[in-house]
Amino acid sequence: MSNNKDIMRAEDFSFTYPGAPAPTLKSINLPIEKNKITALIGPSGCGKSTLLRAFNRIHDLYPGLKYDGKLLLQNQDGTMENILELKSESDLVHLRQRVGMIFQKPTPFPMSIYENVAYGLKLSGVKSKSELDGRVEEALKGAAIWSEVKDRLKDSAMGMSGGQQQRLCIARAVALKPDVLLFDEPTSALDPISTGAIEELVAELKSEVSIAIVTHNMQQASRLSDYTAFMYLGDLIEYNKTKKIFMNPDEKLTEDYITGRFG
Amino acid sequence: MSNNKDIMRAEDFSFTYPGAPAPTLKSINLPIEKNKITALIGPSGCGKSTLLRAFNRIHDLYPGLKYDGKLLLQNQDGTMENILELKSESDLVHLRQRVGMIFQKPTPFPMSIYENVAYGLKLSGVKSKSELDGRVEEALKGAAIWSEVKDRLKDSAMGMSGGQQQRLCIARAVALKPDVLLFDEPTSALDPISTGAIEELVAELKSEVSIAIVTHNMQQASRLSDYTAFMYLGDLIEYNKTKKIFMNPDEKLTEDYITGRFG
Amino acid sequence: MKRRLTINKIILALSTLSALIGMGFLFWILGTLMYKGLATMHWDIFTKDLVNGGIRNLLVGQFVMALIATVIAVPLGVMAGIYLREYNSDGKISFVIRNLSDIMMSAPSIVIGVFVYALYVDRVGHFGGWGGIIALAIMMLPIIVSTTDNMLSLVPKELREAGIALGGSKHKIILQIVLKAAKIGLTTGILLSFARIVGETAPLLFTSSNSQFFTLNLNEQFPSLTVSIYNLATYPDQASKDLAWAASFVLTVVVLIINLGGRYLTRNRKK
Amino acid sequence: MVGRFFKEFSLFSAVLILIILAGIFATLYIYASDSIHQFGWHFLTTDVWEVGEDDEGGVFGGLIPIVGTLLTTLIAMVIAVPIAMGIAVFLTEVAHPMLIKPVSIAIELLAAIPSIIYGMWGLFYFAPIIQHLFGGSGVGLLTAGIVLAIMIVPFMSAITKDAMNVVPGVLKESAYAMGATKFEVIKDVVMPYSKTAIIGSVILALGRALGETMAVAFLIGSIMKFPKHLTDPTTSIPVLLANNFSEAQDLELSSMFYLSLVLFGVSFIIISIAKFYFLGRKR
Amino acid sequence: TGRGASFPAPVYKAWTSAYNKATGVQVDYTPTGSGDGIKSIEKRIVDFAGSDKPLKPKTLAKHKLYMFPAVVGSIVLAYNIDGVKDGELKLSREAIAAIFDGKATNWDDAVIAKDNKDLKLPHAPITVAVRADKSGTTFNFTYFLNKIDSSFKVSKKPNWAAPKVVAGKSNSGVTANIKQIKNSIGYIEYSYKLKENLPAAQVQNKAGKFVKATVPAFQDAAKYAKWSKDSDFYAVIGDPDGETSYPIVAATFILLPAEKADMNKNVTKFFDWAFKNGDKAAADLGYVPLPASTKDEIRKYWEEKGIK
Ligand SMILES: Nc1ncnc2c1ncn2[C@@H]1O[C@H](COP(=O)(O)OP(=O)(O)OP(=O)(O)O)[C@@H](O)[C@H]1O
Ligand SMILES: Nc1ncnc2c1ncn2[C@@H]1O[C@H](COP(=O)(O)OP(=O)(O)OP(=O)(O)O)[C@@H](O)[C@H]1O
Ligand SMILES: [Mg+2]
Ligand SMILES: [Mg+2]
Repeated sequence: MSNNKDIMRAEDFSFTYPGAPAPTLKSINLPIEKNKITALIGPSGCGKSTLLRAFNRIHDLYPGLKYDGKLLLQNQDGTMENILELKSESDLVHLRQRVGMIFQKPTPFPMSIYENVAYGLKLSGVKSKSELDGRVEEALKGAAIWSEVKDRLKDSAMGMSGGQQQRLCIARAVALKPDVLLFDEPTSALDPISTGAIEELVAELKSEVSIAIVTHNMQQASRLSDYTAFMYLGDLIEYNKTKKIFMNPDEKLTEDYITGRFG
Repeated sequence: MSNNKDIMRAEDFSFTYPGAPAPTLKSINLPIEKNKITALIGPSGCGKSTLLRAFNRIHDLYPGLKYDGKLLLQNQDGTMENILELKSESDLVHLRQRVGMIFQKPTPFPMSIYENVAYGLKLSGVKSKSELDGRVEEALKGAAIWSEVKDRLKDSAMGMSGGQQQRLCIARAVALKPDVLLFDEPTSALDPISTGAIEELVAELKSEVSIAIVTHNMQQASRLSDYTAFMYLGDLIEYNKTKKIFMNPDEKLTEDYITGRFG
Repeated sequence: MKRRLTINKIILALSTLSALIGMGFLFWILGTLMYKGLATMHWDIFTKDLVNGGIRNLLVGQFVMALIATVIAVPLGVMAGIYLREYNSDGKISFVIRNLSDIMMSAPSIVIGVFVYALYVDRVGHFGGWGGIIALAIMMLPIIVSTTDNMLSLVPKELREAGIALGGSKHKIILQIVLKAAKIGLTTGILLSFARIVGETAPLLFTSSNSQFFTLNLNEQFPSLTVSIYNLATYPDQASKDLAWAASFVLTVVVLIINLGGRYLTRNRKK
Repeated sequence: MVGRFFKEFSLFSAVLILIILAGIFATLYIYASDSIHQFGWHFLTTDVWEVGEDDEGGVFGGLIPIVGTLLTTLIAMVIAVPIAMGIAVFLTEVAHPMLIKPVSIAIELLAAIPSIIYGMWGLFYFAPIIQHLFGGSGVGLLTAGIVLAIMIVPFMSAITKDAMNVVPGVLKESAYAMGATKFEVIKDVVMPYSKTAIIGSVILALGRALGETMAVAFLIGSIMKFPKHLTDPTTSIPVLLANNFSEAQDLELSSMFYLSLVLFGVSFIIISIAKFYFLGRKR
Repeated sequence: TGRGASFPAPVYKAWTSAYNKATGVQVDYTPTGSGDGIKSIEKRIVDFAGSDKPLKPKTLAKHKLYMFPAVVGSIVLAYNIDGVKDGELKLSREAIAAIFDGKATNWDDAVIAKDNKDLKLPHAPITVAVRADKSGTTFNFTYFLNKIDSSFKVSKKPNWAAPKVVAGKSNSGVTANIKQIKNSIGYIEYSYKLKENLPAAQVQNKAGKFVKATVPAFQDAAKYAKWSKDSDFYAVIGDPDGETSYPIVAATFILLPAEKADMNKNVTKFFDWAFKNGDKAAADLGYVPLPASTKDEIRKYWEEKGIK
């Protein structure tokens, strides 16, 4: 099952929270295809966020957790690297620059709009002012927010609306030119108009990055994604083309969930 | 419109919160019939709680509010008294003993189960231990909780389950033998089983007291009440027999609300 | 019924009365200070040293000690707070340190003075500004720890995760994002604790002691406003007492301004 | 690398608190050990404080300052607790909303005033009143106790107020709905509900009063004698230390350290009790 | 810097500021109490210490200290009784002892009244103002009391037997207490009486005469002091002979650490200057400058010790 369509891939991946009696994720096999959008759906508590957060090992912030199996990430040269084998902090930092993440609640840093975007770039080693300026602008344009903020780049990011903040966070991630972007319910805290803007943006982004997105909104999943994975109680129940999942799922459980019979 | 079926009646009643630019309740006319259950329904923020809380003038705890119109309460001799004219604290205390109230969240006092029920009785002047014992037992029986607590009357009320606490609160109110009981979403914080128990209890209580109940649960309103009042943005839109309201309301707004088209 | 209402009225009146008493004392104390302080205040006292009947050296001395103590206690306290909240939030050590630090916050200040006497004065053989600084820093440290701990706990965990997800290393995120997000609260806490130690007397009595002259040499006994107030107030001559009042007035004004400043900062944040 | 150092340094800073605390106990104990060996527990029950010839040796006992400390604290608490409760009740239940803010700020400002100011104000403005009313020299137990009370009231009322503010509004309302008066609601619902926090605040204030130096130093009279009357001067541990520590030597100095150790130990225990049993452990 | 006795503080303060004006050299003297001074110098916390209590040559040798007198002062019994003016109250030796050991508790007690037939002393309890800290003033005063009645212990901080006692920190604290408290009496240094204009009692001297607290009376007393450099000037001069001598006088001493020759030279330079130029200042403040012969003796002492 090795092909280089997949930018990332979970292979028999299991995950256990510290102190939890049983694994929260059980032997997951899931590809994230290059330049595609993969949606993760499932009832609350099934482990969607947990899986997503494993992809850039953000779990490692907290001590005592347990990984099993493999999480592969494709390198420039096409080889697949098991990111679970990364140990040193610098390797993790590097991984997280390649695999970006957007959270449910917008998380602007307490600094100016410009600084918010430049921050990640500075962390990744960009120093020259002119390069920073260029890439900040590029990223803000990429996140479709440039026109709204270009006159107030020096203002605090905390003063923006929720939707703007979320796009700023996307710009911040995009600026790093990551290979993969992970979205954890990026619109669930937003109003419908902001949601629309973000969805549009995500759809545009896929020409540049590969995307995994967790959502509770079936319409969003079906509108937006190319592939959909349905999870239930820590298991990956079904993975397939989005159309197939929504029109004619193989599993009864998937169908019940999608048609709103539970969850 | 004077008849002594009504234990309470709002006549052109308006109410303004301190500092609010406009009245929250606008010229409400609503009867609470004796030994009947009247349900108040309407979307969030329409003023249901505000109206309910006016019936025992609990609003008066906070300074600066404004009443207009009349709120009538039937006395023993059948005359109607405007409770908005009560001024002295002792009159208000007396009124609150006649018009009891149950809140959304159970509010057991930080004392023993026995004391919780005896408390109001003591306040109302009952002193003799044997009379207290008798009336506490009677009230706990009336609230269908006697069998569960009779062996631990001395235990703290804080240790009971939510549903038990709520029934305790009802017992506490019932012990005073009030004329009217006001319920503000008494079951919305409870599980379905406790909810069932409370509903049953309320239905039994109406042989002794007149009841007004605010609820967000349409099923509950239709199951439980004899009359239903639908409120919207501070206005009383429609008041009628519950059957009529749910089957064939006069107003379009009522129908939209009941069928879940908004709210 | 009647009795209940009467009791009610009496108790509520008593409670109002106690608030009035509290306010009364505040105004009495502040009024006295204003009256005595302003009456005895003249610009000369700010340009002369204690030998010549002024408080210039005392003000400078008091502030120098409090400032250096702050400079020492803030980084240590903030770092300790960071350890408690960021590195070992639920650990046993953190639990112990957190609570001990709180206890230390309420330790009698004179005992801190006695401790520093043994630690510093007795060892180096003489009083000195450093002794006062150490004592004040020890007093300040637990306050800063607790403030930092509390303020960091208010920073949403998502912000940290977002920083990490951008490829920041933990210490960078703490320094560049978490601390920044907690900045206002921290500043307020630091201001308030500064206001508290700048008015301390007991820890200075036998650590820095006092001096009539202007000095910035922290290795000798060091001028202190509060210790001087203590001495001056017990002098029989009116001039000394007047100076004590003027000094008290200045001290109180400074402390209250810093306090109100801190309050203002927090209030603005809440908006 | 930097991250590692940062973490180690933060750990060091945190452990520093433990080191200082242990250092205080150890240092006090070491410096007090002469006196401890000489007098043992009797130190706590002996009311003699006499330096020997030529400043060497002597007989020392801490009973007078210990009793003085306890008495001033007791007087302060007896006065302060009801007033602080009154203020807290006023601020949470009685005051018009417009008043709450300014009164709270005023009370908190009162807490921010340095204690030496209380001492000085007490000496010049309060002691004469006490002298006028009760005779004597003005300074003494009562004066010290009252001014101490004024000092701890704001602290206590602030914590109590916060505790009372946590009582859910509906809980109070449901008591009113039973026909309770305001006082009854406070007595039967608000107080029991916030009981532990209130007791905690009282104990914490007690710890403060025990260790307060400057306000008391001006006002207690600093005499090594048991007070016979409420208005008599006596001394307390912090005051004895403040006035005589720097002149003591040898065994007397060691005895002063002994007293410091006693004071520190007692306040440590008191504050721990307040923290662990009443205010809830901090997580 | 120096530290110690508060008894000579006013004159030292005058001398240090004048010296500062004249030479620009800062000499810092903190009046804390003789006990503190002695302790500070033994620990070498300060460059010199002031003490009202002379140390025995043996003690000096043990702590490697030098000592010389700086100035003579006197202790007065200041009081605050309505209607009784300065110098009007006469206190016999017996009366003083009675007041301070609590045998006389009221102002109209017979032992006091018998020498004050012309005064209307109130029937009011006596408040005795004493020192809260250890001090040389107390030492010298108790030395005098001990001369009257040997049951008094000579101490820098005795336990007073009088029933109503109020303690103040340093001379100024005691002075403040006397000023503030009606019907009080206390022992303070003469200059504090002078500055605050407190009334002070006539005191019965060894010769049995009542003597007012005046500078000539102190000077008369000082004449009887016997000082010699060979004993490091050790002498307590209280309760001297002579009909006109005021009995409660005391010399105050300077202590120097033997090993710090260089610093000591700075200190002696200051005192040398003060001996030459400070007599007037001292006299104005109510102190008695040392007789010229004593000053010469002190200079010789410095030379001998190599610290001049
Ligand atoms: N830090 C943690 N420690 C232990 N268990 C956790 C932790 N975080 C989450 N869990 C548990 O792991 C399971 C999966 O949680 P997760 O947040 O991944 O679900 P989810 O699918 O994202 O749900 P939602 O749709 O509500 O966000 C849940 O049962 C949850 O209780
Ligand atoms: N204390 C108050 N001061 C000012 N306005 C208030 C206050 N309490 C409620 N309101 C306003 O009064 C209106 C009616 O509130 P009320 O609580 O009566 O609504 P409700 O119908 O009970 O809503 P819900 O179903 O959410 O309980 C709302 O707009 C609310 O914002
Ligand atoms: Mg999730
Ligand atoms: Mg409501």
